[in-house]
Amino acid sequence: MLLTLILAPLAGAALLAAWRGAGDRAAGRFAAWWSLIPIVLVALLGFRGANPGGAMAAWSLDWIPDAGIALTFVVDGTSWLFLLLTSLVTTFVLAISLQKGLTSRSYAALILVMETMLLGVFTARHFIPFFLCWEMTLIPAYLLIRLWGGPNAPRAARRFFIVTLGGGVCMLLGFLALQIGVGTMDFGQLAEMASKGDLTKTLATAFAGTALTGPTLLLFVAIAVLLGLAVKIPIVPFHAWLPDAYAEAPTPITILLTGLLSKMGVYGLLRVFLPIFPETFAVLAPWLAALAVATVLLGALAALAQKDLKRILAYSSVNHLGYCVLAAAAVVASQGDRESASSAISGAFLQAFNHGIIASAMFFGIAILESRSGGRRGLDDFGGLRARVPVLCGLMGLAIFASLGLPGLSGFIGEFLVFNGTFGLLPWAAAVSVLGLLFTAVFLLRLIRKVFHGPLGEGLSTWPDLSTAERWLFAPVIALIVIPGLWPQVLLRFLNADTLRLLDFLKP
Amino acid sequence: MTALLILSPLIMLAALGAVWKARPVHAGLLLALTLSLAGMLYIALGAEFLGLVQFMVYVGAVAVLIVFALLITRPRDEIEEIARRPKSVGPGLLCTLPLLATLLYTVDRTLPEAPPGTADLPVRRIGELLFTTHAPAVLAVAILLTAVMLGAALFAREPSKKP
Amino acid sequence: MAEALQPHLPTLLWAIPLLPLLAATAVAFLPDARGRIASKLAIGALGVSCVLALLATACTLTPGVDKPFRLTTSATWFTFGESALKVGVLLDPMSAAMIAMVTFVALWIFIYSTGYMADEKRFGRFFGFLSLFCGAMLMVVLANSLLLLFIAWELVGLASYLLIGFYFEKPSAAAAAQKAFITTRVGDMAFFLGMIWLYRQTGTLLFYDGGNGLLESAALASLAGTTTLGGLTVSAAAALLLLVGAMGKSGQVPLHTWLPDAMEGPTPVSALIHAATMVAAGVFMVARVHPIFANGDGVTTALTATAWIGGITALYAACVAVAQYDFKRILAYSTVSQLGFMMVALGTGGVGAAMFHLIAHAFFKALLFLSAGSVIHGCHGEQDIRKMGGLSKPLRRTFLAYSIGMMALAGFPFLFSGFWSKEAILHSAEIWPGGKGPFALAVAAALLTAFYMTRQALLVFFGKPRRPGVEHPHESPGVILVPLYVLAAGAVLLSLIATPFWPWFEKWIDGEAARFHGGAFGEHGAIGLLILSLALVTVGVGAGWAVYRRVSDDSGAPDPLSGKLGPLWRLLENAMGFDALYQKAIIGPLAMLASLIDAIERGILVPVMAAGETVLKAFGRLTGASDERGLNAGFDGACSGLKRRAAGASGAQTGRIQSYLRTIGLGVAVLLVLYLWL
Amino acid sequence: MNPLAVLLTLSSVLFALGLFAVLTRRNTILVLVGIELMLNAANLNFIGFWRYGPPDPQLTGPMFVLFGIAIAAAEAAVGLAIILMVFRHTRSTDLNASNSLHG
Repeated sequence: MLLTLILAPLAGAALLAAWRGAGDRAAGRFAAWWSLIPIVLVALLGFRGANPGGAMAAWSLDWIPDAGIALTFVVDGTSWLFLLLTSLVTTFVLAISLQKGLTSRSYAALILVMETMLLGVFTARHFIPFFLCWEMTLIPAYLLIRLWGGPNAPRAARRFFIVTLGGGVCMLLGFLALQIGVGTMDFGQLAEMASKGDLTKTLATAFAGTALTGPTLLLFVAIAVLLGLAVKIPIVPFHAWLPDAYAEAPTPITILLTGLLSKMGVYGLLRVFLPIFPETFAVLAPWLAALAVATVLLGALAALAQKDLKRILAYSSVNHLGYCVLAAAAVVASQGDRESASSAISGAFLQAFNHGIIASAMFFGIAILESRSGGRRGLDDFGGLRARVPVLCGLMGLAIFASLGLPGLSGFIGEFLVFNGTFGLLPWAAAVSVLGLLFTAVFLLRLIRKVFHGPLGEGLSTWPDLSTAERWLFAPVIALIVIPGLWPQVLLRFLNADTLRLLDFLKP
Repeated sequence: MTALLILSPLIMLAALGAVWKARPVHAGLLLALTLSLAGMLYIALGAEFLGLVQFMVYVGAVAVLIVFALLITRPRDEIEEIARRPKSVGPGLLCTLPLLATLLYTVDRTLPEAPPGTADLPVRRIGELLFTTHAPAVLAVAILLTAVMLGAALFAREPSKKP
Repeated sequence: MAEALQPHLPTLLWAIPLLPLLAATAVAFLPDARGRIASKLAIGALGVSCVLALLATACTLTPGVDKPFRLTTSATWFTFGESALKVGVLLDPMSAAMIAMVTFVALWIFIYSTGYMADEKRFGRFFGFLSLFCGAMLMVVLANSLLLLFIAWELVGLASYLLIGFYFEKPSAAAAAQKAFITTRVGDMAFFLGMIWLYRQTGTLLFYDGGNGLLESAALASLAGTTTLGGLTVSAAAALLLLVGAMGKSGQVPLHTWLPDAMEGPTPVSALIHAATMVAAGVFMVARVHPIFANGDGVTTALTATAWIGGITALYAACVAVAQYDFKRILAYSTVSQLGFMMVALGTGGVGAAMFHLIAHAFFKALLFLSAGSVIHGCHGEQDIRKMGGLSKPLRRTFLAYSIGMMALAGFPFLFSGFWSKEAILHSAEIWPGGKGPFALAVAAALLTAFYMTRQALLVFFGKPRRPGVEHPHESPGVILVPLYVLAAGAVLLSLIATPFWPWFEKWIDGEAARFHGGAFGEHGAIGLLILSLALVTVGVGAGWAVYRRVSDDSGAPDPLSGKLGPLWRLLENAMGFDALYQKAIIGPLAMLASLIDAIERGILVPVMAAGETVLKAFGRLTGASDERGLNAGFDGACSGLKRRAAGASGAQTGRIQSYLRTIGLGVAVLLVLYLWL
Repeated sequence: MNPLAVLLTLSSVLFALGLFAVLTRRNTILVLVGIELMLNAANLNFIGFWRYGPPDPQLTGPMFVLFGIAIAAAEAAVGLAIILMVFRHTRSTDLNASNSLHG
């Protein structure tokens, strides 16, 4: 079942590749329908629930037994949440690409390939499959940005590719050091060793010939791995590739980038980094906390200075994922209070999921604006749209308010849990980061004022409101913003057991 | 033993004919003869059921099919066809003879004294085995045959006139 | 009736806020053309809520019980890790008074709106927003959990944002809406932090939970027992943060600047949200968590801060109100000032007094705003009081209603609720052991209140008409006037239930049985205070009368005071320059900081990345060239040679199956021979 | 004389003859004939080892023969159908006529 789930999109891509005569729309329609298969499978997994050990499904193959390399994939509640996000967002992206007439055979196939790789990342329990999938997402992403993007897309795509690849190389080096020193790259085994404090000792014996001590070595490894994750999330100052890439990519692809690719970083930070490197927390904690606060604040402040709607939302993504990093930093800084730590971790996962959905809705709104305006998307290019296209503005406004954390919508719960946990572990960081919430409100409301309010802008008086198709595309996303906001348990029930298990590993 | 000694040469001769005869139809008919003789040999050895199956499937179906196919594909020029005896006999023999020699040598050298025989092949037991131990195989074969039937029908169908 | 209702009370309590919220949701799906249905839906839902709220209030009136009536429910909303987060509703006299007031006042304002907004294109939308507001506001007052209160609090803010920006085509309205949301959000973030702090410290956010609640002794002891930075106890620090939240919502200095701008919204909105209910949410919140504010020995830091901020706000806003010309802005500053009074009451310990002033203020301020709406309606949208005058005749009924509200606000003695509530506040401020500062500020503010209300009344309704363009002001229709009468009656009748002789309301809030107390004025200082109040009103009104009695007949003449006060007047006219100050001190630097960060991004980070890219590229060229010369050349040569030979070898591929087979067979034969015979 | 040896000799000869036919005949149908002969040789072996081998209650040999016959029939049917198709295209059953794999 799990293997079918992971490979289903790839099979769809293969079918598309084989279907030579397919027209663009036919291929897009096929891909959109095909991408429902993973959703159905994920839903089935969700209904089946988890076994007592926490796993919902697992698949493993001893790939290279001599090196201890196994293709291990396990779905637990947390992974399941990310699988759900991936399958939903992919379908959404395919559907809106189809609706916007962007799609073609290779475009849809690349997106499906990317989906398989993302599903792999979110379930892999061994570094090798994790890393393979991690890096393999880059290629479709690069091609999608470069071939279907705006005028500066080649440069943006190249930078995106090089910088994230560089991060990936760092991560690979880190784990290679672990393989050489400890002899395994299995996340579970590494976490097991780390929780007993064996990682430092083993590394020290393995590299006894060098002048470095065990803690220093482990610190280097941890920093290398963190670099790879930091580029992906991204954490300030490793985010320089992001605004260009987000702005130049075609808007559906931007949804993929922010909704899914950045989540790989968050997932890796919380599921891979935290359990394996608790021995380095004491050193890393202040730095990570400072970076997290910087990410939250600088993301929001930089968004204030932008004039391009997509760049505003790009920085807004930096800001929102900063809260996830903040939660991780808080857990790194202290695990004294188990309730706070569980709150922070649950909040970070929830925030990641909700941000994926909310960002999808907002960028979809931007895509509609772009297609109506013929590609313009400056902050000052519009005005008074609410009088002309009230439904679009209403739905997008809902997404925006969810993004700035209005209670009752999904964004709030994640932020509440993150801040609740962070305040218990790292009160100053929480107190300063609250400013980020404030600045978020400032730039998002400014967006509403300039685009939706005021007198009707020039040339906008002929705009049609949302078509039926666009309304139907908006409907599920809006539902996913409203329902978890009112009833967060629907998502949290999948997380709680895993969160506690994760905390058991972190016990000092 | 007697039947074996009588039938063996006959089978060999018939097979040789099937291989060597120039006229394809003759070769086909001789194949049918070979197969029916083999069926008789099965019966003589005590495997009556297998013998009957051999008759029905091989002689009744396969051989007849081959003969029909030969008749359908008969070229216009009969003379030229007759001239088409086996070609490249030399390489053929070069391949076949070492093999035959090896086989015969092996049979001769490695076979122990004549083992005691069992000539009992109860049909009921075959049935039981087919639908218990070998039930998956039977299913597989059934699917295969169905697929073959459909496939053969599709292949052999007269192509439609439409371009 | 009340007894029969008791068992179903928890369900009914949930229904009170949910009905308007459901109505709002339903309206959201109605097209604009169905505005009439939307208004009926909204009024129907609110009407049912109102009946339920009055029934629930009746349940809390159970006499003869010494501790306050308190009904709580709680249910798990969600769990994270092993912890469950609970929310619930709470009915006690305080929330009962609030729900009764909110539903009642809101119902009449809804009815008023059907007349006032009749020509509006987005008529239905308006009622949807109003319903959303009412539902959220009822949730604020009914919440038994600080988190639920915060959630509803933010939703109230959203409704306010939507309603201030109702005429969003006007840039000023759009800007005012944004300003309101962001300014209150500054407070909300403090509230958020304070809430989380309390949660971390006590492990619960429920107010009352059978002994485990936030406002019950165990949690309070834990809050008071822990000290944090600056030597404050956690309860004091968290209370100060909550106070900042309340200041944002209730327009206290220095977070008040949004409230006058909020008058960009339609007048019923100003009446309902920015006078009667929402702005009082901050006061209500402080009253709700008053045990935390008062947690400690004697006069706590939090209470002192509350009292001083309230006092400063009351005086500041009263001063500014004197120098305004816009009918609604005067009332807005007056609202700020009155909210300051409530804060003084809370800070000096009189929750009952604060709540009574809140309720009374809701009635008479809503009445004033609705009257203002009626006047503006009659003058075809004119809001400048310099261009009115002499309206008492053409708008006689409106004038009657207005004058009742005006007298209540100014504190005309005995008959009006405003007098008694202000009296109670002054009383509690006077006997406060923490100092006389707030009392002095409140006294000055009360004096100015009487003065500026007299000024407004004189300029609008008396003198000669100064109305270019509005020759024939018309009286409003019944649907607008009836709510005025009802609210006016409320403003008068409320005075009966909270006089010092029979302080029923305060006792009810505190959970005690009320008794007639004929000797109330015999108590120490009480009679002096009464005389002071009377003197204040007399002096204020007299001064106003003296200055503005002979209002000049032409609208161009400057205000009589502007010449005397000079620069001070201009300062007051500009509301003491808070907006300009914020623009210079906060918004400007923030924008500069943002540009700076953007410049750093573009100027440093991106070039660093580009430089790395260039290095990589150069390295790539270098290795590429060496590959070309060394590896590739040899490889290409080998390839072409191979190709030639391959062309020769491909002759062996005849395509004939049998020749392949023969080759295989020969191979096998050779192998066999080798294996077996050699 | 050992009867098993006789049987095995017979099957060896049949197999060799079949192989010879496959390698040398040019009519595709007759190549098929050769294949049938080889299959029959295999079947004979199975029968022989069952008949003169140790007693086997599972009847592995005869079962194998049974399935072998079934598969052979299928193979013949498909083979002939393919040959007919090719014949329609090339009007010939000469195996060497279809040499599109020529390198």
